[in-house]
Amino acid sequence: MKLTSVDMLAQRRETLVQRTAALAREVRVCAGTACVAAGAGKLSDAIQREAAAQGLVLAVDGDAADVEATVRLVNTGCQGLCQAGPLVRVLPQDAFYCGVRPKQAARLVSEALQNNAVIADWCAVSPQGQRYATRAEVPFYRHQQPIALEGCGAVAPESLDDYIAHGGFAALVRALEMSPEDIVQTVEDAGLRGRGGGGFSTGRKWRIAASASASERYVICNGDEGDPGAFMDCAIMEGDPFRIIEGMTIAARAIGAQQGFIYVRHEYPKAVARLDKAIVACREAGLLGAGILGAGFDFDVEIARGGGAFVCGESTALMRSIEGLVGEPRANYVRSVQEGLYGQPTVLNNVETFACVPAIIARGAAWFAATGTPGSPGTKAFCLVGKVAHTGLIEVPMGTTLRQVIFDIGGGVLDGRPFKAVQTGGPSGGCLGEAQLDLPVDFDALTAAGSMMGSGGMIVMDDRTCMVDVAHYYLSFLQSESCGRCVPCREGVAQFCHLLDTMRRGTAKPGDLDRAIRLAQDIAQASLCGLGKSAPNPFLSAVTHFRAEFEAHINDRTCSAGVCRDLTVFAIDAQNCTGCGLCAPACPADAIAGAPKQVHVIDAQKCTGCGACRTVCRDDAVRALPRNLPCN
Amino acid sequence: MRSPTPMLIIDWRKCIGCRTCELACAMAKGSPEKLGRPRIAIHRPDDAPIPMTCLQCLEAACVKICPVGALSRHPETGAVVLDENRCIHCQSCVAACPFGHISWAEESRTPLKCDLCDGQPACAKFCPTGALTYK
Amino acid sequence: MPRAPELNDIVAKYPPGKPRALLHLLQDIQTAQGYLSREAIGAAAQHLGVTETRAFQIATFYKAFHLTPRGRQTLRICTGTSCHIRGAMVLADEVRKTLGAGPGATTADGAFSIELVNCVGACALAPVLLVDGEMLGNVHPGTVARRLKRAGEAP
Amino acid sequence: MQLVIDGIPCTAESGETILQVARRNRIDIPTLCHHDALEGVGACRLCVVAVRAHAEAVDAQVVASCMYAVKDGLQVDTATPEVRRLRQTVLDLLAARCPDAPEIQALRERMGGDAIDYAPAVDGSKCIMCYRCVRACEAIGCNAIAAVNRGPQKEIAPPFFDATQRCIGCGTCAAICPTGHIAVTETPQYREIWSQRFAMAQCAGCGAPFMTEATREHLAGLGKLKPDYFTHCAACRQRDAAARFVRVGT
Repeated sequence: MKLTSVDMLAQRRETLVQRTAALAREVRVCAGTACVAAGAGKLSDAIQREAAAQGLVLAVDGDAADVEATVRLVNTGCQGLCQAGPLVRVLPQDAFYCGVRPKQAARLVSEALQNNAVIADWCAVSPQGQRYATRAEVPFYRHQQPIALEGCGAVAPESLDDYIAHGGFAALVRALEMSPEDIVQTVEDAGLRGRGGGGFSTGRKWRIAASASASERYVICNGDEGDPGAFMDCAIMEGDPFRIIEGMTIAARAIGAQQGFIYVRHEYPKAVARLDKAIVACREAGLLGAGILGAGFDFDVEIARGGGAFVCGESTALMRSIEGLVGEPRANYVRSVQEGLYGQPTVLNNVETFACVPAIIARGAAWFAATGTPGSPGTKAFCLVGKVAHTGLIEVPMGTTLRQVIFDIGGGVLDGRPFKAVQTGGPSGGCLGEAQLDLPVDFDALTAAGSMMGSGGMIVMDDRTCMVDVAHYYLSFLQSESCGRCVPCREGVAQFCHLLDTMRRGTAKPGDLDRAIRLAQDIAQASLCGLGKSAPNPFLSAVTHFRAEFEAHINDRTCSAGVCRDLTVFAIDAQNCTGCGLCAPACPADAIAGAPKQVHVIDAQKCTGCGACRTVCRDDAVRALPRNLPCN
Repeated sequence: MRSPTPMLIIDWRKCIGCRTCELACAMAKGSPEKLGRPRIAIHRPDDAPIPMTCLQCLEAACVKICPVGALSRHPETGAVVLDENRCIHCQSCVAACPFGHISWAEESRTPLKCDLCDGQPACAKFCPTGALTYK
Repeated sequence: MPRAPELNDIVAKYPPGKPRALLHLLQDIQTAQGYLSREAIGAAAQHLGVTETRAFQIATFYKAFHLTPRGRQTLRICTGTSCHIRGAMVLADEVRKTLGAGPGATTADGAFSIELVNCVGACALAPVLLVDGEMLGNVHPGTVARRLKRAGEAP
Repeated sequence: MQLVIDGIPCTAESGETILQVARRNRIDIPTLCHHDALEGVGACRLCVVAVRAHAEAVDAQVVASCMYAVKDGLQVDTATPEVRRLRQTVLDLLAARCPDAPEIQALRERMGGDAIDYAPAVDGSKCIMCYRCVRACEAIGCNAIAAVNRGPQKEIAPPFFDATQRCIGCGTCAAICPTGHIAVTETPQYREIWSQRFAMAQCAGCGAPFMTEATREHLAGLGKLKPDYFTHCAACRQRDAAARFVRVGT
């Protein structure tokens, strides 16, 4: 049904809210990537089968029309605690269950949905044995404050009605009442900074685009989340696609654009499908296209699929890619906000930034600016991953310390091992050590410490992570992702990678560290685009905080983390070995011998140093030892 | 239409085929150590010597065909001159001249054509008989 | 040859002479045919009015494209940071050992094409393997063979 | 507008690059990928200079002078120690990539800086990826070659690394290549380039090969020239013109 006026939208919302209110309960099954991999799809099917068998009428997803229904089942986007999926949340009690299997559906339906009970023995338990009756009590969620992720994990991602029922497009209505200048001013006053990396003021960007003289303007949403170890934008695109469209439409209204593009990387097929559906639904409802909500304002959105190139996250490369060209950046001496897509003024923000916009317009600049730090207002979504106990998607107020994020929300390092480093900002960011743990997450604080906010990957590393290996990992990633246009990035990063590889292999020469540092500085200075200029960051920050480790690799040819294979052999600590037999089959080199219940032994000659045995050992019985390479 | 700038005029009846013009051009286009390649040549159809060099056509085919605008008319001398820094060595101009007045120097990969020596053509200066004049 | 009409059908979905659609059209062809044949790139280029040179350039620049036929199933090893520090490269070795083919190759029987991919966005489940889009999370070296076998049997 | 390069006040037009203004004022900035006739790509980064927004500005930014449009009051330094070091690094990296390109080695020696020998490329070619050939081919209207693949694997090639109808064998790419990377084989009958063989057109007058048949067709196809231009080599055309000249004159 086409909504031809603001009033029609309000009526529609009223009807939907009444219908939802008539339902007694709502069960939200997480259908995020990780939960689906853990069997969330089968769980959702099982719940529906069980409900039918037990005579409970369910309204599924956006389908609230069935008046018989008393319980609603929503397959939501990512609910956050990915590691413990499939996740189930039951409202209004706010009961929260982890790792629910399809065979548990019968009990879920009969107890939680039919009888309104909280299934106590399924609730999450603290290490001290305390049961969390509600989700809000769970430490992982307790310290969070969602704004961009507000709808992700709550709304039915494929239902426009559900988005509207949750207050969707109310911000657009506000924006239509405001002058474009007022919208820009509100975003500027809120202090929203681009969540994609640099942290440029979104309001200022919009202002420049709005004031540039041109016949056409564009709004682009950058969903080319290329940082390995980050999936915030993916979660929002999959879990709350209408919010992105609303944010972009508000931006279009503010700068006077008629066409928008959402650039999504091809590794996210589900995000493409969801956004596609959302765009079609919005067009049909008159929320995109000519004369949005009967106002004299036209805007439409098209999806551009990326082709698997990290460099396309760079704004100028992304625009070339949308134009159907090879995604090579151009020298950034002309600002793309003035001369962007097809040479026209273009506002390019990432997914999370657009997801913040509706909240700012609906609730006002002051409300947004009240959260976070003066320099970085609002919240920031992170993917808390790596060697951390609770991995997942989180959103915290700016200014929260790394320690709070990793220990209070993340539950500390995996398996209780010692914390070593945390990497933020992906391949353009840096590694921070123990001494930086009390740093607040804030654009300027992280940059000052030699890392950066980036798009929001936060990778926790323990003592079994080698910083030389991590630096090499990022540099080899950047080497294969360099577009290859300019010499410093194409040749320099490759040489740099080679230098780090010699360190990993124990063939580096004294002085190589200084050479690498000089090369890093030169690449940063001379490269054509931001990708090349920031390429050395992971290395430079690692050297700043873990210099001794690099020196040990070069001078002593030892890898204390036991990661660099050429420098490491593994041995079994007889004291700890229980003879469980897990390690022997895991060894790719067949280097482990031992009878069941007997202490196992690793043949040092055969050991390739891969560490598979240590990965699988549950008794902390595998030790990494220096390989004692012959002198070269 | 009379050209506002001086022109190199060839009166072949006065040519005695001494080839001084070729030598003068080679010297002007070369260095003291090494002669350059002359942009003028004496041909002998029907045995009569005739000096042939670029006519600096007003509607020059070479200028029209150059894909990068490396050939243009000099504002003062009126000569069609090559900007060697712009030349991409495609030889289109060599192909385009209907009179074959642009030759190709393989060693330097450049087209060779008369540029009227910046308004002081050496060939005319040294022609002993007045077959070549610049006025 | 059933392939030719199929190619024409995909190409015909796009308005002719719209170079911007090149990336999309090539993606659609690859989804349908598994890879980009020379013929397909040529047809796409001609239809959209771009040179074959540019189409080939695009097809080799973006990692999403394959220029050679693929195995019946694609095994992707995620090499995102989280997977890396949780042992993705050990998994890659194990895959090579199990299937006899490593990243970038197709197994001799044509069952699997193996690739390393950048982050697939399932960092919480690291390390991750994807078999034709089905995600296997928290894979450890000892279980690669079993889990691949099970995934391979899936319809 | 006015700017200062190495202490020399220079006048410039809006839209000009630092390189253009510097060269006009006889200030040397080395370049590899730059070509006056071709659109800038900023690939080699040899032409980097340090710029400051105005005379009092302290913070200098390193930019590629071939791409950076001049601004009024800009202060440019073309040879600070940092700029020299960056150029040295660029040449060191290219020397490692192209150990057999004497042009690069010569430039490197000319810089006379503190050179570092990086690991030489295993299968080093002479291609420095300056894109001059690609851009020249585009200027001619052929678009027969492009940079394919990406990152360190990037190379210049015709589509599918194979013979292509788009190539006319004109040889411009080889002629404009600063390092002589593009191989051309010439015989009186054919020219071979990019592993593709092109028949030579023989001059109807002297029989000498003078361009490829495909180039002849391409030029005729441009519609700018009469087809009968292309039957004779330049020397024969001049000879014929001389004969006509004589006849008209008598």
